[in-house]
Amino acid sequence: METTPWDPEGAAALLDAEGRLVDGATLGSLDARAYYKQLVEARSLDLRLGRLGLPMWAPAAGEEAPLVAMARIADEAEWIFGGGRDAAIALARGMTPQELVFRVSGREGRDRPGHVSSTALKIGAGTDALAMHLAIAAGYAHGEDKGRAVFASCGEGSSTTAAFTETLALAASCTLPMVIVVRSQLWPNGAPAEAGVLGDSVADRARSCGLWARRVDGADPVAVHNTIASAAQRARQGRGPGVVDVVVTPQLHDPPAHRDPIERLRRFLDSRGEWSSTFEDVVEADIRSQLDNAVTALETASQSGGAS
Amino acid sequence: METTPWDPEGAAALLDAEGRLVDGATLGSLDARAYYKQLVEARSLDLRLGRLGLPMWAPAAGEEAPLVAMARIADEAEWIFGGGRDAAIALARGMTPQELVFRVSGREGRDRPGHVSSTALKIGAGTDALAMHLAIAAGYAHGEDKGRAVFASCGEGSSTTAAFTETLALAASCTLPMVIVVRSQLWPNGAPAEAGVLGDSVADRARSCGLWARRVDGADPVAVHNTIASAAQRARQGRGPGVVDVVVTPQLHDPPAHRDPIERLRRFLDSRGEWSSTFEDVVEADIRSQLDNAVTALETASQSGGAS
Amino acid sequence: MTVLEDLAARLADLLRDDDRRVLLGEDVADGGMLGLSKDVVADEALRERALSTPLTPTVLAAHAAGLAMAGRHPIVVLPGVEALLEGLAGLRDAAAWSWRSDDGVSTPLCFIAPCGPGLGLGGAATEAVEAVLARVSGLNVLCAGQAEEAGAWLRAAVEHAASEGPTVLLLPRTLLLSAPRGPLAHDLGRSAAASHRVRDGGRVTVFAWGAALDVALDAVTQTGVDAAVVDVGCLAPLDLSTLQAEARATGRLVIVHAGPRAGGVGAELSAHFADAAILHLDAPVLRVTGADAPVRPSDEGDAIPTVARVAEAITRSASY
Amino acid sequence: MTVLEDLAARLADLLRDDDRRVLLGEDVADGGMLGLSKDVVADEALRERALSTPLTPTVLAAHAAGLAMAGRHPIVVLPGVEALLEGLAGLRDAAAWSWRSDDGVSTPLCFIAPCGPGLGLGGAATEAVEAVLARVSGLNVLCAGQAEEAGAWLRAAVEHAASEGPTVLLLPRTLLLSAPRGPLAHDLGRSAAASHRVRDGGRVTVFAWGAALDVALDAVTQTGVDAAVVDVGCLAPLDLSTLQAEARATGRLVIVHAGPRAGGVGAELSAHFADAAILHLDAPVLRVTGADAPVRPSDEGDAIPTVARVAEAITRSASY
Ligand SMILES: Cc1ncc(C[n+]2csc(CCOP(=O)(O)OP(=O)(O)O)c2C)c(N)n1
Ligand SMILES: Cc1ncc(C[n+]2csc(CCOP(=O)(O)OP(=O)(O)O)c2C)c(N)n1
Ligand SMILES: [Mg+2]
Ligand SMILES: [Mg+2]
Repeated sequence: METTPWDPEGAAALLDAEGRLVDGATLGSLDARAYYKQLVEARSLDLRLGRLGLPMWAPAAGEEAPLVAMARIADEAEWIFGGGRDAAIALARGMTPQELVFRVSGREGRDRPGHVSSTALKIGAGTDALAMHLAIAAGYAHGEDKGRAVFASCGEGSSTTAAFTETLALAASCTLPMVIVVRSQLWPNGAPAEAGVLGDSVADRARSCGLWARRVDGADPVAVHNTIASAAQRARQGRGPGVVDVVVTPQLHDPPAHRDPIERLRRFLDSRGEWSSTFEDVVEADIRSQLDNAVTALETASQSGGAS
Repeated sequence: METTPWDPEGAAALLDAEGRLVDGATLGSLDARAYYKQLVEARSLDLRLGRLGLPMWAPAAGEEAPLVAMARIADEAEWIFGGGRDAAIALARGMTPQELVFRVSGREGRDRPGHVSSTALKIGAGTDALAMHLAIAAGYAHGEDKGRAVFASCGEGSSTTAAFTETLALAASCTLPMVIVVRSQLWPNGAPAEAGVLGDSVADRARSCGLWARRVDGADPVAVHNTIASAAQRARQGRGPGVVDVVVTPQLHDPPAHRDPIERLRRFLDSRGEWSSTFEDVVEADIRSQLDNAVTALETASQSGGAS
Repeated sequence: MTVLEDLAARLADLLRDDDRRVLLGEDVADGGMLGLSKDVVADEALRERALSTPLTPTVLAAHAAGLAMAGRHPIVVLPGVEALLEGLAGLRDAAAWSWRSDDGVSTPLCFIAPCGPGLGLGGAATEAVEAVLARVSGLNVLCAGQAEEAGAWLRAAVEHAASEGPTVLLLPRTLLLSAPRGPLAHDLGRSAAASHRVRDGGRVTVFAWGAALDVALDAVTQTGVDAAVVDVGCLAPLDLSTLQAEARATGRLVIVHAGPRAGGVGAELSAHFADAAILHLDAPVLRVTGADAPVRPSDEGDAIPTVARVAEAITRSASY
Repeated sequence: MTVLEDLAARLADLLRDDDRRVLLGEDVADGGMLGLSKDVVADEALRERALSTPLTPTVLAAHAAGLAMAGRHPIVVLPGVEALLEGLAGLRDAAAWSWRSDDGVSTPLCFIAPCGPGLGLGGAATEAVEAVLARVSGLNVLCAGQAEEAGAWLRAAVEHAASEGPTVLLLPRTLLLSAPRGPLAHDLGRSAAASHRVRDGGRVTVFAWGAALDVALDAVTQTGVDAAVVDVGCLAPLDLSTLQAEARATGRLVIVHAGPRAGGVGAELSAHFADAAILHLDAPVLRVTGADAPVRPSDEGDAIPTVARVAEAITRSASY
């Protein structure tokens, strides 16, 4: 396995670049094929939404694993507070493509375009103030019934803000049942100041506050899933908060193929004979037609004017 | 040397409990006797001010070493931004006891009672918002001429606030020539939530942001001085910011004698034949009479009414 | 019993009455800076609902909003209303949360906020932070004006938050530290949202609240003018219909409040009448407020208008 | 040349003219969210004065104040004025610093703040954050009202900060994204602190600023009423003496601004006249503002009053 500037340091993986399980690693109870399907759907969603021309749209391609994994791991009664690039959470939690498209475009609901919340699905969207949803999630965790975890996510840029660091302090000091998932974008050509890259990793910083913290490679959906699942388990057992720092590789920058989490999981499934191009084609065709229909419905509604 | 719950873990010291230099340690260029005199003066100041009945007065007894050390190390052109319990900085920087008493009581200047600022002496006082002076200090450091350090200080409770953590992010990411001195109070019977005790130490947290950080025992004035001096040297040489986490022992709680920084330095001087009770008496009598005169002047001014 | 002791007892009662209620604050587990949570902490059965936090001023309000979403009824004991300025961004998100989730999440969230001069620290105590809070969409702002009603306001505010959403109760420090003028009330006896005439009069109408209410009452007595005094009480949303009827009844309006004049809640009140009632008013709408420029901490009392200045305004208004 | 391109060029000029000036912001070294710093970054000689920071919204303003104390003249390029709400506590300390240090430290600190609707994101863009800022003691608040003057305001604001202390320049996004109505001005040709009559008229006086100024001008045209339109321009401190003369000249006043009505800068203006000039006014002081309730992001345009509503108010005022 050759290493490139694209390969993050100190980030754990269970699948190597070729999609093979590393020595001693197991899937656990993960249904890799079902997970794969959701990842493919998330990618299709992102590409379709990216064509809507939403204001300040931020693409999520390459960052799907932590989003879909949270949705798979959180049980129905548990809240997930997304924080940007997070439409895939709603899809994976079962929001219909039509409701999703209407909400994400701002046609339905009152969220900022690009954001989706739903009390029914227990999804909290971004706040006006950057990363303030983390503090709301902390409060929710503080008031949550025993045995449940609260999930919250943000990007690495947010990790220098008060909303992030004060939330870590609350989580540590009040032993909150929270799982904080940070999408740390990989900057192969050096990070700008606003990327908030300080020290070795966000996980390191969380650990120095006394928190359980892990850094995993976001190009490996298996490691992402299983690490978030461990954090959730700890939180539910009352063992306190966890931070999962996921090094994600935006596909926007055209990274090598093994940095694409979907391709990596595809290689894994393929090696086990669980993937076929037909399977892929069916999944893609299905989600795409649902999304096309949803967008058509949105356009019709917009032409007929008025708020829904 | 016996260890008690009063002895902090992982905090470096150059003088042991009996005031002996530990193996291999040296004073460097520190004038221990002059330093001792300033520490005694600082203690007298604190006791005298404590009797003025100022609103929300916070005593500094036991926390003098970092305050006096900053004043000794900063050269005339360098700013010090105090942040509570910091009147000793002004005294050690040369403010007359009378001006100090007038300012700290709110009779002169516009600072909150208990705080002292002076543009002439390059001392910035606390801000309305807790620890916000750290951010002002960071800005000052950002605009400061090359070769100069900026000093700023706060308590450990402040270390969970945005003002502290966002300042660390700025300092790390903009390589600011700052020396941040944290007075981490020792809680032998366990810290309350608001003490902001997270993880092993504030120094650890600063280090995880990529900052040079040291944790020293505030009961050892020599270690405090020399560590702050190292941080200042680095900052002046353009090698970036440093955090000195000083474990201080409030004398309010009646700790064992070796936890008093003044007593510890006294033992050191005594072992070298540089201390005598006459010396001590003269220093104390001198500062006390100056302070008494200053307080008398304050009372006279207050009786005659009107703002000065 | 002092006002602070009464408040501490009432706070414990509130927790006893409804176990969804929790106390949140930096040192509530130690009794709190003003001792407000000491009776809660003293009661074994309540103690675990005193939730202390580290110093996290920026996320304070957002954290409390999360607790409210989770079904708790947090009562946040602040060191002072100034703390909400540090947490303003989160407070705005907290106050918007219920509106924004179109399927109606409720956020029964109450902040107990000492305000104004009293401790000798100046700073924000000399400002009318209330005017900033009153502008936060979705936030209710209440203000106690009489020391003997402080405990009643506490209960009213917590209940108001349960029905109306995020609520700040301002408790002027001068009231907290004063001796009540009458017996302590445990029930406000009116809606927390309503303004309340505390003195009848036919020649001039005086609107006042908070630390300025007693000043206004004393000023009326001093002038001998037949003036009505209305405790505005609810600063957001303003009880405009009642207030308008009060103002029209005399056609002469004097507005009295602590803190600076420019941009205060008094400005909105006055502007309202400059539109809705200008043709019914027989005199300029006068505002008597605290100092409009920054005030040294040792002069923090200047943030409350003096009886003499208020009396002069009342006399002037009466003479038009 | 678009307004944004002009601003980028003017910003580079400002840095060339005085090497104490530095740009501060989250992404100024990359050209900035709206491209405002791109000409600075493109110039080798200026680039090192574009100081990028991590996302540190709480300390942003305090950090800038420290730079100012150290002798720099920071020009802080904000993603939006909303950022100052997150940094409000530090902004208050920054604005108080010069007053508090009794020996006169100066803080030549200027914030460039896009505001209001325009990007389709709603939220704080539908509010009048300006009213919160105008209450910060020691802070100057300026607001551009005409697209062609944006570059001139930029220079005026930076110079204002150098002489008067911390200054926020509000640049309505509708202006930034619009085509200028006339040739671009590089010099304001008047004091930044002064209000400015942009249309003469004898029957009604209209006060407006920011995104509402063009609306007011269009509304006057539509009504055919002989109305004067005044660009208030400086929202803190208000240019009250000139404004009072303008209001008295017609005795009829209509105040037009974006954002909610309650507690806006329009309230202080109206309240001022309800006291100082009530006996000289022949009609109610009308305020026409944006929506007073929260607005969905997709309806963010409702934060700016429509020409029709302003026209109606002008006609109503004229008919008293
Ligand atoms: C104070 C402030 N500055 C800038 C913005 C604009 N902004 C919105 S999201 C965002 C990126 C934050 O980075 P990160 O947390 O890594 O999230 P990502 O979008 O990369 O997933 C920025 C800069 C803002 N909302 N607030
Ligand atoms: C948001 C907020 N909460 C509470 C206070 C009151 N307060 C002032 S100083 C201080 C102690 C801060 O602790 P630390 O930083 O350790 O300073 P110390 O006084 O111990 O030196 C507190 C709680 C405040 N100023 N702001
Ligand atoms: Mg990012
Ligand atoms: Mg402390």
